[in-house]
Parts: sequence; C-alpha cells; structure tokens
Amino acid sequence: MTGRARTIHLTVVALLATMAVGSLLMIVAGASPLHAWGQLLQKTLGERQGFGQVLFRATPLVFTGLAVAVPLRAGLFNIGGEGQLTAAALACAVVAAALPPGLPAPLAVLIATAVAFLAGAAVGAATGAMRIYRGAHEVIVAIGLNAIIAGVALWLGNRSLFVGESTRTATIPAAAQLPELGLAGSNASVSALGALAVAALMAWLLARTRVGFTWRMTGQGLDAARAAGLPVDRARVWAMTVAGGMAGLAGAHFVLGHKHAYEDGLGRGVGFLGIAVALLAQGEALAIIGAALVFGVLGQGGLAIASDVPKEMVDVLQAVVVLVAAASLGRRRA
Amino acid sequence: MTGFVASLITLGFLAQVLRIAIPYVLAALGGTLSERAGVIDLALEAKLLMGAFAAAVLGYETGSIAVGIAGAAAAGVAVAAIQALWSVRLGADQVVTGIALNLGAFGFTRYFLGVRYGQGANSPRFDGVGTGVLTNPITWIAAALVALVVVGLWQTRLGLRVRAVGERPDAVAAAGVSVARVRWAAVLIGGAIAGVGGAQLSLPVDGFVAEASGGRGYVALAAVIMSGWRPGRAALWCLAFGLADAVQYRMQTHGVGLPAELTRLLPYVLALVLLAVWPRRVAPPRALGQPD
Amino acid sequence: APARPQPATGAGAPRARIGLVFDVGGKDDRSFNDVAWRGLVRARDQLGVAITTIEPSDGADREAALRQLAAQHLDLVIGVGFIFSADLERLAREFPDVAFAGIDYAPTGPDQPPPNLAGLRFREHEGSFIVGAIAGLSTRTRTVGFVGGMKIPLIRKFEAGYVAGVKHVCPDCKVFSAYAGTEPKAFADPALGQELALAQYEGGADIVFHASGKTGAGVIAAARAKGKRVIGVDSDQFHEAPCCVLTSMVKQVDVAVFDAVADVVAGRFRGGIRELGLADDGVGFVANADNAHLLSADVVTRARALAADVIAGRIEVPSQ
Amino acid sequence: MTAPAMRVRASRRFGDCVALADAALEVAAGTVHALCGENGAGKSTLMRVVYGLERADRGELELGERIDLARHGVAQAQARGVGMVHQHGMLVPTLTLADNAALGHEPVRGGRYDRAAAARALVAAAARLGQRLDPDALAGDLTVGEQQRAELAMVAARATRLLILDEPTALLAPREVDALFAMVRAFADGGGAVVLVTHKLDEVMAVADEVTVLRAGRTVASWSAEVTAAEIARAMIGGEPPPPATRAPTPAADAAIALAIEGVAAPGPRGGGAVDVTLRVAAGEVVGVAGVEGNGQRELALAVAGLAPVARGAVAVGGVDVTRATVAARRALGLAHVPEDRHLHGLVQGASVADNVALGRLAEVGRGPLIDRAAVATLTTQLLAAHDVRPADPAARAGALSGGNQQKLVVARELDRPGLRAVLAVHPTRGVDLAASARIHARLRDVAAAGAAVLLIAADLDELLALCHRVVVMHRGALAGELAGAALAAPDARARLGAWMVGATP
Ligand SMILES: Nc1ncnc2c1ncn2[C@@H]1O[C@H](COP(=O)(O)OP(=O)(O)OP(=O)(O)O)[C@@H](O)[C@H]1O
Ligand SMILES: Nc1ncnc2c1ncn2[C@@H]1O[C@H](COP(=O)(O)OP(=O)(O)OP(=O)(O)O)[C@@H](O)[C@H]1O
Ligand SMILES: [Mg+2]
Ligand SMILES: [Mg+2]
Repeated sequence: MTGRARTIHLTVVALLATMAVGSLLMIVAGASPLHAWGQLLQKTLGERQGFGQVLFRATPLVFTGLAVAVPLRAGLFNIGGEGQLTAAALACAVVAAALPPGLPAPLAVLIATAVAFLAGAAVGAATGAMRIYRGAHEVIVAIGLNAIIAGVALWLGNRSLFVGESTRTATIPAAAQLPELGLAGSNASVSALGALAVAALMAWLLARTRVGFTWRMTGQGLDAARAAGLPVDRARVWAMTVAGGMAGLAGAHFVLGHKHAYEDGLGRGVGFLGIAVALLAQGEALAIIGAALVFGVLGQGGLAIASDVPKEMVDVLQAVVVLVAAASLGRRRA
Repeated sequence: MTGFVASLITLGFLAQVLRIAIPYVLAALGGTLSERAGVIDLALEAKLLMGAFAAAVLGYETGSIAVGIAGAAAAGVAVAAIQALWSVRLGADQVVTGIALNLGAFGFTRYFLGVRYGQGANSPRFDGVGTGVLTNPITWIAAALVALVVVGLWQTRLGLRVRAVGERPDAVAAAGVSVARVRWAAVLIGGAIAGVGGAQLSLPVDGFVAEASGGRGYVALAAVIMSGWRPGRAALWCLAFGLADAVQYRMQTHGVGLPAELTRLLPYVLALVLLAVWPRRVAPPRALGQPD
Repeated sequence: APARPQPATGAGAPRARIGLVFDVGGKDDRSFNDVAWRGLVRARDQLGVAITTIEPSDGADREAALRQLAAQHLDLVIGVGFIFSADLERLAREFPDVAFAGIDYAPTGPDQPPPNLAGLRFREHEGSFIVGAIAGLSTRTRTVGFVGGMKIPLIRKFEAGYVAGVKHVCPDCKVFSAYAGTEPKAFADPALGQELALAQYEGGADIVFHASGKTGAGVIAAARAKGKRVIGVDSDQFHEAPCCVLTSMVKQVDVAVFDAVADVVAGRFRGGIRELGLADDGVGFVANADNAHLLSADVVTRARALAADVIAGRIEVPSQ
Repeated sequence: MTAPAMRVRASRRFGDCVALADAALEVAAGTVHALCGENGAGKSTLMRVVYGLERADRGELELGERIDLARHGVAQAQARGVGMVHQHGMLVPTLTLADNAALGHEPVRGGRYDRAAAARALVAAAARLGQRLDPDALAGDLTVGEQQRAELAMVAARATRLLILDEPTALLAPREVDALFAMVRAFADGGGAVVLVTHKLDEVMAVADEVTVLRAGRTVASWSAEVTAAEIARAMIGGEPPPPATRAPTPAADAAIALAIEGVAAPGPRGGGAVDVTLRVAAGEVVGVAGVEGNGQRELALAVAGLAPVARGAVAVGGVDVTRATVAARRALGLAHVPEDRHLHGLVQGASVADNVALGRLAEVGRGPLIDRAAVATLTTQLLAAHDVRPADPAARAGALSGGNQQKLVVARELDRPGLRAVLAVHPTRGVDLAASARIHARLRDVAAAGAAVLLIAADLDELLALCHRVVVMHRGALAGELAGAALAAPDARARLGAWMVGATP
C-alpha cells in the first residue's frame, strides 16, 4: 500500500471501529446510538460554541502531541509531557504576572511564551540527558519527574505563589492574555493558530533541516546513523529538549489563553492524551492536527451527551482509535 | 523524632509495608513474565485497575471475596488477552498498545460504574478483606506467587522457553517451539497475576474508586527494569517502594523532615538518584518490543 | 453518571433547570460531594426542578463541564468545590443570564464577584475547633490525629481549627497530622487514607479526624479495623462505622445547595459571598442517639459551651 | 538406487519476491549433497521448508514417506530425524549451552526442568563428535565459531536421517573446516544424508558426492557424477563468471602513512577483543586482516571507525590523531567505513535510498541548517547509476533492496567520496553475489590506486590474496603473523596464514 492508501484505510477502519464500539456502549447505557451520535456531532461540529470548545481542546493536544512525536521520530518515548507542561505553566504564570505594566501586548506574550518553552525544554533536556548519558530509561525518568514536578509545584504554590486561600497564582496582566477567537461562549483563543503554525514548523523541521534529518535517521536506525557520523546522542537530547518545549507551549496555552494564571491541576491529563494523539498521527507533525481534532471532538462530544451516556465512553473510544492505529501499523515495518 | 524511629520498629509498620507493596509486587511479577517473553508491559496500569474494579464489583455483587479475587485475575487476563492479540498476533507496537489499554481501562471502569450504579467515581461499598495482613488471602496468594514465578521462570520447561523467547524468538522457533504460544502463555499468566494485585487496591478498602491504580503500574514497571528482569529482585524493589511509602507516612505523622508535598516524593527522588548514579548494568531481553 | 435530566416529580414543565458539577471524589464519596448531591435531590423532589450533573474526571475537564452547562443557559449552575472559584467568576461574566453558585467559593481577586454568582463559604475551622475539643476531651492516650486530603489552604483550615480545639482543652496532647497528597486524587485515595490513619493509630493516636473526602473511607476503615475512634467530615458519617465514628464535623452543603435552588425558583437569587459558621448552623458537630454510646454527655455539654464561646467571639479560632 | 532420504519440491513467495519457484532437490542416503547458488537463490528457504521452519506456498516433501506439508513443522521434521544447523546461529545467548540444547525437548523430572540431565545429554553428544564443551557456559560468552560447533553437536545428536548444514564454514578456520568435513563424511558413511549449503566451490569439490544448483528460486542443474568447478559456477550465475580481481599498483616505498593503528587495545563487551595491534597502512596500500571470527577483528574495526572506545593506544588518519575523535571528525579527515554489519551499521533500513545517501554525505548536501534536496537527488541518481544499484529508485526503502544491492549502495556512498584518505572495509563482499563482489573488488582497487589507504578485514583468503599488498593474521586479539609481496604469491601462503589463524606457528 502506498502511504496515502494506508492513511485512508486506517482512517476508515478506525472510524468503523469507533462507531461500532461507541454504539455498543451507548446501547448498554440505554441510549439510542443514532440519537447519541447525532447529538455528539451536532454539539461539536454543528454549533459555534461546541466547535470553539473542540478547537480549545485540540490546541494543547497539538502541542503535547508534538511533544511525543518529535522524540518518537528520534527513537525516544516522551511520557513526561505532564511534568513539562506543569513546570512550564508555573514558570510562565509567575513571570507573566511579574512583567512590568505597560509592556506592549505582543512583547508580553512573546516573553511569557518563551519562558514556558524554556521551562518545559529544561525538563525535557534533563530527561534526555538522564537517558543518553546515564542510561536510565526515559519512561521511568519521566514518570519520576512528573510526580516530582507536581509535588514541587504545589509546595511552591502553598508556600508563596498562591494568592489568598486559592490554589491559583496571581492573574497575569491583560497584555499577556491571548485574545479569544470570538467563537461565542467558547474558550478558543489565538493559541489555536499558534498550534497550527508550530505544527507546520515542526513538519518543516523534520522534513527539510539537518536536525530533523538527524532525528529521523537516529530514530529509524540509531547505529547506522552513528556509524555515518551523525551526532546521535546530542540529537536525541535535543529532541527531548524540543519536546519539553512543545509541552511547555501547551502550558502557555492554558495560562495565557485560558486561565490567565497557574492553578493547581492545570492541564492535567493533556500530556498523557498527547501520547495517544501522536500515536494516532503516527508521529507525523501535520497529521497531529487532525488527530488532535478527533480527540477534541470526542472529548467535547462526550461531555455534550453526558446526560445520555457516561462521558467516560469517549476515553474508551480514544483507546479504540489508538489500538486500531497500532494494529494497522502492525507488521508494516517488515 | 524518637516517636518516629520507634514507630518504624513495630509489627504494624511491617504489616503496612507489606500491604502497600503487594500491588506493586504482583504487578512487577506479571510484568517480568510478560517482558521476559519479549512483550513490553506498559499495560500493567490497566491490569491493576481492571483487577481492582472487577474485585470490587464482583465482591459487591456476589458478596464473596473469593469470587472477587478470581474476578480480578480474570480481568487481568482480559486485558492481557487484548495485549497479546495486538502484540503477538497483530504485531502492533507494544508501547502504543499498553498506553491505549491504560486509557481504555480508565474510561471503561468509570463508564461501567456510571451505567451500572449511576456514579462514575465509586463502586458501592461492601465488606472487603479488612486491613489485616495475615487474614488477607491476597497476602498469601502474593507470597505463593513470588515463589511460583521465581521457581517457574528458572526451573520449569515453560520458564526456560519464556526466557528464550524474549531473547531469540527465531531460535525458539527453530527448536520446534511455537513462539506465539509461549508469549501468549507468559502474557496471560502475567496478566492474571497483575490482576490479583489490583484486588489489593479495592478489597481492603471495601470498594473501588476511579483511578485506584494511581500510577502503581508504572512504578512496578520501573521495579522490573531496575531488577534486571528478575522476579525475585523485582519483588524486593517493590518492597523497597512500600518501605519508602510507609516511612514517608510516618515522617508526616510525626512531623519529621520535609513538608508533606515533598516527603511524598521521596520514592521517586530515590529512584531517580539511583538511576543517575548507578547506570544500567543489565541489558533488557533482546527481543523486547519486537513483534517477532 | 448517567446524569440525565431527571424530570421533576409531578406533572408539567420543571420550575427551573439546575446543573451541578461535582468535585474530585465524585458522587457517593459519602462525604462532601454526597452532601451536595443530597441537597440537590431534595430540591428536585420538593421544588420540582430538573437537574443535570457531571462528574468531571480531571483538571482540564472541570471548567469545560461548567461551561457545557452554562452554554445550555440553565437557570442555575453549581460548582461543588473551591477549585471552581476562578472558573465560576469568569463564566458568570460570560453568561450574565445564568445564575451561578460556588460551594467553598474563594474569591480570586480583590474585585467583587459578579452579581449572578453566589459564593457559599463555610467557617470550617470553627466546626473543626469543636470536634478538636471533643477529641481532646475524649482521648485516653493524649494523642490524636488528623488526615487531610490534598494539602491546600482549604484543608489547612480544618487542620488549624482542629489543632487549636485539641490544644484548647488539652494543651499537652499530641496531634499527628498527615496529608494524602498533592493532586486532587488525594481526595479519592482510600487505600492511602487507610495507611495514613493506621500509621497514626499505631503511633498512639486513639482518635483521628479526617478532612479528605473519599480518602476518608480508608481512614474510617482503619478505625474499624483497629477498633479506634474516628471523626467524620462534611456529612454525618456515623453509619460508615457505627462502632467507631465518634462524631462528624458536618458542613451543611446540602442546605446551601437547596437554598440556592430555592432562591432561584422563588426569583430571589442574589449574588455575593455568604459565609456560614457555627452561628448559622453552617458547620457543626453531631451528637444524637446514634453516637451517644461513644460521646459522653459531659463532653457534649462542654462542646456546646465552647461553640457558644466561639459564636459570641470569646474564642478566636485560627483559620491557618 | 534406493529410495531417497529426502525429496522436496517447493514454491514460496515473500510479498513480491519469489524465493522459490518450484525448486527441487533429492538427496540419497549415504551421500553428501552440495546445494549451491548465489546469494538469494533460495537455498536457505528451501532447507527451511524441509526443516519445517518455513511454510511452502505449494510443494511436496518426502522424508522416507510422503509428508503433508500443511501439517509439517519443526517438531515433525525432528521426529523424522532431520537436523539443521542454521546459517545465522540459532543459540539463545543468555542461556547455557545445555539449556539451548534442551529447548523444545526439555527433560522434566518431578514437574521441573531437569537441567542436569540436559547437560549430561549435551556432553555425551559432543563426545560422540570428539568434542568437549562446557554445558554450563552461556552461549553468548562463546566465540561464533565455538557456538557453531556447539550447535553442530546439538543437532547431530538428534539427526539420524538428514543433516542440513547451511553455510557452516563461513566462521571457521581452514583446519576447522577440515575437521567439520571429516565429521560430515562420517555421518554420511554411517548411512545418513547430508545437505551442505554453500557457494564456495572448493568446498563442493572437496566433500560433496552430488551437487544441485539453484538460481533465482529454480533448480537449474544437478550432478551426481564428476563435475568441474567452472561448470558449477556457470550454472550458478547463468553465464560466464567475472574475471578474478586484480591488485592495485604497489605504492611507492616512501608513501605517507594514511592510516596508523598504534598499540591499540579495544576490549569487547564480554572481554576478548583487540589486545595490542599496531598496523600502519600507507597511501595507496591495501592491507588485509585475516583471522577466524571472534579474534578481535570486529573490535579493532569498531575502534578505528570510532564506534567503540579505544582502551589503549592511538589511531591516526592522515597523520592526525583521532583516538578520541567523533565519527564525524574521522570522516571529515577522509576515513570511509564499509561496516561488517550492513543491517546494523550500514544503512537505515526503514529510510529511503536517498536519505541513506544523504546520511553519509551531509557535508556535501547540507546548506547551513538545511538539506538541499535537489543536491541529494542529483547525488543519489548519480551514485545509483555509477554503481549499478537496482532498483535505481532514490525513493525506494533501503531495507527493500536485496542484500547485494544494499552493499553496493553502502560501497557507493562510502567509496565514491571526495577527499578519501583511508578506507576501512569489513567483510565487504560477505553475502554478496559474484558479479557484485567483482564490482566491489574493483572499486577497492580503484580507490587504492587513487591514493587511499585500504584496510580490508575479511574471512575469505582468496579475496585477501587477490587484493592485498600485505596480509596480517589476527589471533586472540593480536597480530600473529604477516605475509607481504612475493610471500603472498607463494604456493604455501594459504597454509601459512591458515596456521596462524588457529594459533600455530608455521
Ligand atoms: N540465569 C539463571 N539461571 C539459573 N538460575 C538463576 C539464574 N538467575 C538467577 N537464578 C537463581 O534463581 C533464583 C531466583 O532468582 P531471582 O529471580 O531471585 O533473581 P536474583 O536473585 O536477582 O538472581 P541472582 O541472585 O542470581 O542475581 C535464585 O536462586 C537465583 O540464584
Ligand atoms: N522472511 C523473508 N521475508 C522476505 N523475503 C525473504 C525472507 N526470507 C528470504 N527472503 C528472500 O527470499 C530470497 C531467497 O532467500 P534465501 O535466504 O533462501 O537465499 P539463499 O540462497 O540462502 O542466500 P544466501 O546465500 O545469501 O544465504 C531472497 O531474495 C531473500 O531476500
Ligand atoms: Mg537472589
Ligand atoms: Mg542462505
């Protein structure tokens, strides 16, 4: 099969499987599948508000999806999106809140975003370095860091950063807040456009640049790449670093585009879901946009029909989508 | 401080360490079997969660602890069966499969509770096994399983085949043994064991709560890796995790040391420091993650 | 939950449509969320309103759940838990035609909350002070314990009041204290609650007070297993362990929820912050026929007197 | 003639690749039958079908009686007295030899695997072949040669009817080959049948009673009477064999040293490896390294290439010390590497041919942080054409190329580079057919003639004798002997090298 034919085939099978399992879950819950699916689609794609929420949900998933996809292409597995996102969001909120008043909006946003990127990148770099230079499995390291960052963030918050009785930092100045897209009643902000741009940038980076080439070759054939003189170790640490930065951007999305502060639990779960998004997209930067939208529709749709079917149905469906993707990619490497 | 130290040299403390460690130990045993056979076991989290869920739901519905534990094993097998079907039969990426199963188990348990009991986060309460360690059948099952897995892996025909199949499946096939069959067996048995570990997360607290596994599957996998894929050592690592947790609880109780947010992190910090100063010595099974 | 809009009892259209989003721990945590749910059910049955509830699974989901209900332009949307505070403020501004109520609401800034947002707060430290005093008076080992859920300012309030109460009646009593963690999960981890409580009981505590939602189920299980006493929280948790639940620090979340719905139905909803303490019966302790065998009359008398002192301002209870 | 010990006829496709197209083979009891053919002719596949390890799409099999191929499997083959020693060893490295031998037939006592019984059985089987081995040694700790001998003992112990040896001599020194053939002869004389898969014609002439030739999955010839090596070669390649390789012109005596290896020690992961090797290769010189596999050649090569650390000593390229330099720095100095394991170190199997070319030539196709895709396309097209890589499709997946074409691609990328100073070529023609081998030999000759130093590590003495100005022998990690110039052309050259290879002094 050619690449395109395979993608179409995968999409069709995934769609059928999702519909079959979803319908079954709906029937068991006592709902009419026809009605429930109709509602699910109507409330996500057929309404401005619902569609805005889909975009809002998909945006951070693009970032955390990239955070998994980039190292995946370089042969590493980033399960640390949660911690990277948290560290970045906290740093971003603290710095943004401390920006001098009167700073022009674009500059404020730029600085805050850069801080988020760098904070996430630092965590990613630590994970990568532990793997490459200490031989510690990156999955184990990242799981440890996720827990440690969550704890330290709460400790810092309780000690000094949270305002009043809340678990929230000070609200950032208006200049650093991202404008909304104007999809009535939804949270979609211009960060959605940012996600598109970053995904495109990553696609270009992977396809056209030396560093992207190095990542791809390293991921596909570590030893051959090393034997050909590519700096595979450095490249993999960089891949984790950039990945951390991507997850950091998801943190910036929540702080600058949604909550306008860091609060405990911000974006929790989005790092993990990014894994599923990246896997569904087979690590392709542009396909991640589509995969994130699928997950956005399922997530928002699940909430919309929660009165008919327990909304955790969509978690099961997301798993089904990923399983189908995994199976269809199965032995194709042979 | 003296109260803290004194609290560590009690039988209660020992019991607590065991209680905490059992889910880790069983998950790690299951994970060792699966990984030894060459199948990456990132689905431990799902097996624990489904085990906890099945034990609570069946325990509540039938009123029988034994049925609950058997159900936990069956739930672990069910997850393992999908995992084996995908990994062994379809040749799917094993990491992806594991993550997907974890996601699915999380959703399924909440969905089922919602449909059946009208509440997504909790199963109805029933009388579980209580907090006793010696009176808890899972303790004895766990002890027996540690011995069985260690003996089974090193001293039985199946154990030899499992160890071989994770290294050189082609050599096993050339010896006339079905690679797929050995892998299915290892993954399913491992699933049953990890599922029973899940029962320990719901039966002692008289019910299931959403996300009862709480990342324990990942920690157990860390133990498997740090043990160099040896079941005996993996069980010891898990006891060490239980020990770290229990010490941490008592540090909090007696106000010793760091703030609560930070003492909780001790096991993780410990693991990372160990990994950093003590680089990997043992290679994983060579065929780990390879479809065939 | 299949939180399908439940038709009002009696015929005709519902008199109002009410939405409620649960906190971590979820429905049937036999504690905080459970009380809120009871208040809502009572409102449905007595006031003839239609209700919709959502149990969000995690962080990012919570705001979306509230928003989902707000976007349906229900008459009242309730967020159960302090965690919703900032989200409620923002949604109240975005949806001025919808009334919002936040349980345990904590304002996130100096500004007044919008007029369509009612913030319902409780002086938990006052109630905790009284059960602390009860613990201090009832302990035989002169050692008692506290198990909190997530370590956040709200739960610190319980701890601070409780410790003050213990020390007020028994200055040299020892108070252990421990928290279940740093994630919302800390309110829904009974296995952990059980271990924390056991550590305290084994350390010599004979009474443990928990403020940990569903995690408390483990604390109570530990008490049952050890035959020690435990103090429940939010609702009267006596029936969780009739052997052992000394009393409960009740928080009238159900009353608050019911009242908010009643106000909306009667067209007299108004925003603003209301704080309910001992004086308003917003918080209190349980002393009735059930727990009479555990709680001596002397202690009850003494506790009532202390409550009167707190209400009269003769005792200042610390909240942090 | 009595009924054959084995008769097979089979067809098998892998995707688009036709491995067997009605290939047929008949082996009589009491004979040694050579199965010849170029790489990829289908020899291994046919034998795996007989052994039950590979399914046939169509075909028939007789092992004394008709076998239902649909129900055939390894266990069935073994039950009928078939044993096979595989081309690529089939030992589990983390198990002991006894465990390996027992796999699939584990003796059980009291519910447990009886390890002691397995060890006794293996020792006894080895003794029957006149071998001694340690049943408790981990397979992975042995050299490949030792592993192969152990496998032979395990297999021979069970095989009664038919013994299949798939290219068993690649890893053996000449003396060991003689011992193996004696054993094979004895097995046949005892009434068993042997299939010896090989494409080394001298071996065929030395030991085989009968010969069958496969080409592209078909049986093209079969002889049971006298046949000459030339006839077999013609049948194998379906035409005239290419002329033998020639040597590059001898460099001037004062030619600069382009590749210097000074007292290098490079231990292997499990010990062994190179101990103390000093070797200087002048510009334009071709130096060969002979030796039985597992005597440190691999570690030496990896150390020179920069892929394994040097424990002691120094390596210099073009007079610049590169002992601690990165692979990239070595390449920038003009070092090229045709690696031993082209699957592992040569090509990124999953990437396109063009990407694989760019991989080794980033200096030429990189433009700052970007990669010039037009330059990659041009370079790739040119290399594919110049080196006759088929298919000449830059977008094809490298892993989809046949082994020979993969090797041609590596050679093209590595040896067709500007600024070449030193070449490290490790088993460059292993598993490559005659025509492709000839091209690779010619290429090595040309780069030497153009002034590069060539270090050629190879197992095939013919190859070394034909191409090299000088040949050294590695044994136990050190240089055991050296022949140069006229001595290489002397009739006793092979014998002297062979003796050094097994540690004897000639
Ligand atoms: N490769 C092996 N072959 C045979 N027995 C082994 C092997 N490895 C361990 N054993 C033995 O099996 C038993 C249980 O092994 P276990 O899983 O506890 O690993 P371990 O204690 O880490 O192994 P070891 O002590 O050898 O490092 C021990 O008696 C151990 O010595
Ligand atoms: N499992 C497989 N999948 C795909 N193609 C295969 C497989 N096994 C063999 N082939 C192909 O079948 C053909 C015959 O291979 P085979 O290994 O039988 O050749 P051979 O004669 O043994 O060659 P060699 O001398 O290199 O060992 C080759 O083109 C090979 O690439
Ligand atoms: Mg041991
Ligand atoms: Mg072959």
